[in-house]
Amino acid sequence: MKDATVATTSPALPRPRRARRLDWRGTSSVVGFFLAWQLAVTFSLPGFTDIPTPWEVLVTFVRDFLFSANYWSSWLVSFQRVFLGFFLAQIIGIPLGLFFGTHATFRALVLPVFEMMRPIPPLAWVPLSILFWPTTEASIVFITFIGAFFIITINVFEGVRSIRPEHVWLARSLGAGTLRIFRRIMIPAVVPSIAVGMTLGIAVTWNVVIAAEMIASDSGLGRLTWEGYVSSTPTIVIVGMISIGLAGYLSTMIVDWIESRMMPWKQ
Amino acid sequence: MEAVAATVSETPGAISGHNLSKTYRQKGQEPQVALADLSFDFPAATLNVVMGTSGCGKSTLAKMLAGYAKPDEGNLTCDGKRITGPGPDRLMVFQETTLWPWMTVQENVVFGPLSRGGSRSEADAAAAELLRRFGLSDFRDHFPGQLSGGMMRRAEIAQALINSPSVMILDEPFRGLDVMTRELMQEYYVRLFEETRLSTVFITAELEEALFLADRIYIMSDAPGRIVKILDVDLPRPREISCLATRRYAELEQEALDALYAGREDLD
Amino acid sequence: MTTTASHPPEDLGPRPQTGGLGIANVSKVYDPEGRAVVALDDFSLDVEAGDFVAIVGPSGCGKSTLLNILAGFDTPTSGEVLLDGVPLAGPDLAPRPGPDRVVVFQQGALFPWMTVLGNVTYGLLKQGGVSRREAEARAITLLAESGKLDRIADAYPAQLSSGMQRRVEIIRALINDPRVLLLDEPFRAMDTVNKSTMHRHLLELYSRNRKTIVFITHDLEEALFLADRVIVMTTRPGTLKMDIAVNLPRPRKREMMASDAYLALREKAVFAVSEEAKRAFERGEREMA
Amino acid sequence: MPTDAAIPVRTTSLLPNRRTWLAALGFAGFILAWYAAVHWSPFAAFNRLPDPFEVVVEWTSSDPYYGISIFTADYYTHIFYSTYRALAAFGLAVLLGVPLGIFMGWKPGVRAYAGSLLSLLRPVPPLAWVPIAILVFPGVEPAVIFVTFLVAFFATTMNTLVGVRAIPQDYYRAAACLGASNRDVLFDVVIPGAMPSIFTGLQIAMGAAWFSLVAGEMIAAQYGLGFLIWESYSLIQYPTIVIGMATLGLVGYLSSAAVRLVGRRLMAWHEQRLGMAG
Repeated sequence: MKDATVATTSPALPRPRRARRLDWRGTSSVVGFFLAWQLAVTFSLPGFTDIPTPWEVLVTFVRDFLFSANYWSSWLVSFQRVFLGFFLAQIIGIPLGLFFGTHATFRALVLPVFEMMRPIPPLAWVPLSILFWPTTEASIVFITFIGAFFIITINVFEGVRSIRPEHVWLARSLGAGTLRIFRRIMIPAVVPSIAVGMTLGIAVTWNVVIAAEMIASDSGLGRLTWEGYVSSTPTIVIVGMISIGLAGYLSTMIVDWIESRMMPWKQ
Repeated sequence: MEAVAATVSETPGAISGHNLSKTYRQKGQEPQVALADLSFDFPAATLNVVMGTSGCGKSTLAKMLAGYAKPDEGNLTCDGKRITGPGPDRLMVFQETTLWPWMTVQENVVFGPLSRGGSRSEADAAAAELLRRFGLSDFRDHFPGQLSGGMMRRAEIAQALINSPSVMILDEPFRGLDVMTRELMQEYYVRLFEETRLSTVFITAELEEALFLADRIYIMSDAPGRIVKILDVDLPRPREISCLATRRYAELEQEALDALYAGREDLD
Repeated sequence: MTTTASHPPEDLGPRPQTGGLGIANVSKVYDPEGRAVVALDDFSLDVEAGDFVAIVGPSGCGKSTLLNILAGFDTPTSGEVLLDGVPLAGPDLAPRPGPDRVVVFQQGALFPWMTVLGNVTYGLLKQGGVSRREAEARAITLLAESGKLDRIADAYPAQLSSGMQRRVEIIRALINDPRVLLLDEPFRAMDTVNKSTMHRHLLELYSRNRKTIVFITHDLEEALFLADRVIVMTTRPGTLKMDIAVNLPRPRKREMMASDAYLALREKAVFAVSEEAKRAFERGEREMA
Repeated sequence: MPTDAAIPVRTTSLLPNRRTWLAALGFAGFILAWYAAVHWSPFAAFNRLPDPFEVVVEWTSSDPYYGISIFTADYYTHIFYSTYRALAAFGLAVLLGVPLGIFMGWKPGVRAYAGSLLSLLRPVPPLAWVPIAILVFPGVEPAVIFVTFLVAFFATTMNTLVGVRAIPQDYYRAAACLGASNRDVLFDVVIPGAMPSIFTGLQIAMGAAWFSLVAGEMIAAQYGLGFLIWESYSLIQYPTIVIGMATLGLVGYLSSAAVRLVGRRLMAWHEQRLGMAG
């Protein structure tokens, strides 16, 4: 059952031990990247003819976006869609995963259908979602929900299955009832898997919201980037991409913070 | 824990097994016979050590005593009462630490009494006393992940003792520890036993550990496990490291090795 | 500190010409974040070619550091190691592991993705000068000689018991005809019966194909039963605490462990080792608190 | 020693045939619920959806109403385009990602340079690259493949890197003891040792490839299952949407299964280990 969940971002990159020296080499490669971009544009290599230089992007960003309410409202719209869909997925997915783990009959009945739907890429739901939901807003939130729902459910289900039997036996020997075992032993034991499911889920949700906004919305960071393309102003496209990158990074940090609150014993 | 060393008859925790047998049937694999027609008596207030190679069914026996596994045939009694399931009178320390990582040491220790409706203040007091005795007072609010192997084992023993079990079952408890901690934990448990005479069933695969701890060693044959020798270890108590260098120790060692090696000379 | 030259009775094979180890005043200092930790402090030991030496001590007594220096994984901060008179390790010598002193590792290091035959022939093929057919033939004979292990030549390590994996790993080392065999607590996680079976096999290999053996262990019984000489180390900093000559006849038998000679040796060593163990434990607990 | 005591509170392993019965019941229930929702429920939203039988009939009819069924050439053209793009992107990701992952894991120098660059680009959700890709690459095909490649590339590189760094140091030392040169260590220790992780990465990469391919096809392509799904929506051919989705799920699952199969074949030794301990 332990097959691959859709994880575009895999385990965190191991931090280099000798931070100081490596940073120098690390930064040099980042600087090299921007330099290469700059050169590609100035010598207008094939494909880079109408791409702006990093400097132009920066200037445009400060001039047109940094202080424009419209820009920051696209941040807000995208964040709302991501976190609404994401939390709905946790609220429904975690109990479902727990049920799969603890009720053999329920699992035998429902898991096969669940597994049949799981390989369908979330964005393939876009048309049906638009058809089904009254507003585009709801349809996009449904897509972000799908993005995170399958991942969290499977991770919680795996979490329940990998609970060490001894942890439950010992509690029963000490006289704990079924409810107390569920609350004080099984739920905390599953929390690390919930954390993994959330980390993978948030990354997927951002990917999904960007594409959904490009396809079917008139607002949000995805839309902003797409409009940059449609109006053939690549600078806006790059500003959009960098904003999406920052938003994705910020959400991962938020999820990491939530996880550290959930697992005080993990420090 | 100032229980005076009671005489054998008064102390609870006498275990006896009659014609126990157990076979594991796993889908797709042939059945594994763990125990076949095993009978024994573990007297109370005694450090009974069950010894055998890996796979001889000794862990299965331990789980049956704790009520985590049921025999296919035969029955198992503790102080005459049939063992039907887990209970606070028979508590087990597993090979791998089983402290709940998400609870502090204190919460781990008081979990038992609180689960059975005991008062919080009484449990906290008993826990404080035990943790002091086991040198863990300043780790009270630490999580198990922050403790060393030896400390986790001591916390687990405290977690069990607070429920005043009749029998302590230890399934190769010091196996995962580094050598140094293992020897000191062996000494630790021997002192604890000599002070409380708590009936103990100690499972191990190491002869030196068995000889150093045991009042009596039950040597089991390979699967299906049967008791092929009972060795009364008459080394003086309190047991000291020095007993390892005595002649009597060497004689007992030879006797045990002969039983362990019976019919195994042409091994692989 | 008593040092008596050890002269085990000569019923073993003849002493090999090579494998004489000279460890002179070796020290090793690590300084994690500036806190200088002396792992080995002025450690000296001379091992005659063909001797079986056991090094016993609690964790933190520098026995692994010593092994890493002998094997060429690490360099000493000061002092020197000579192999048959030729400098092997020194502060300014680049460490270079090689088939003349092969290590059998504590956690086991058979390549899981190679069959038993693949593992055993690996050394010969890498050093070159031997055709694959020739290497395999030698491997099969050596495997057959040590408990008919040729039957499992095509098995993968994961299919073998830990005892069998250990024996294959020793054969993988010995087939290269090393001058020194370095064993790093190889039988650590084994129970009594498997461990004594492994002892029998190791001693058989040693008597048939005598090599200098440096055997690192925490288990005093094992050291006394296997070795000609037992070196007891102090816990950090690691120095030589006691050098015990084990004059028991060979081949070693289980019954010898009840003999007066053995009991006398045990008497001497038991306190030395447990003393160091207690000191190391207190230091460990202090560091943890 | 497995035990028979119930492990988590109330799971008992059911007999195999009882499980298949329940699975069949589950599917039947799902189909029925779907049909009921479309036809008998009061919600207009549900009534707009195609019902299961409509979909199956269309999917399997020799003369499908909207022109897409298992008997029509177009159906297989779309599948071909999607599969070709996914495999091209996946192949590129393997060719570039695995070697980079291996050298990043094995040589700290490579890790220092490449590591920071990767962590700079990684937070940007790959689908955000679609507009740029279309601008930079000549034509739609390379743009869609590039975005799909990007997703698979990160997954492959990261898992390969983790695999190499998880190889116990003793294997390197054992090889050195036995006279292996640096090159030998690469082929005899690093690559085989990292294989299990590499294949985990490849499975994730294949799943990720299909995941992002759909978006690329919906936004910019003329052929492919993603395009088919979006176009059927615009042309109000609703059953074909579901056919497209189901086919995507099926082909995606089969390609991941293929990667698993190749992995199992290549790593017979790993299989034994799982078999023994499984």
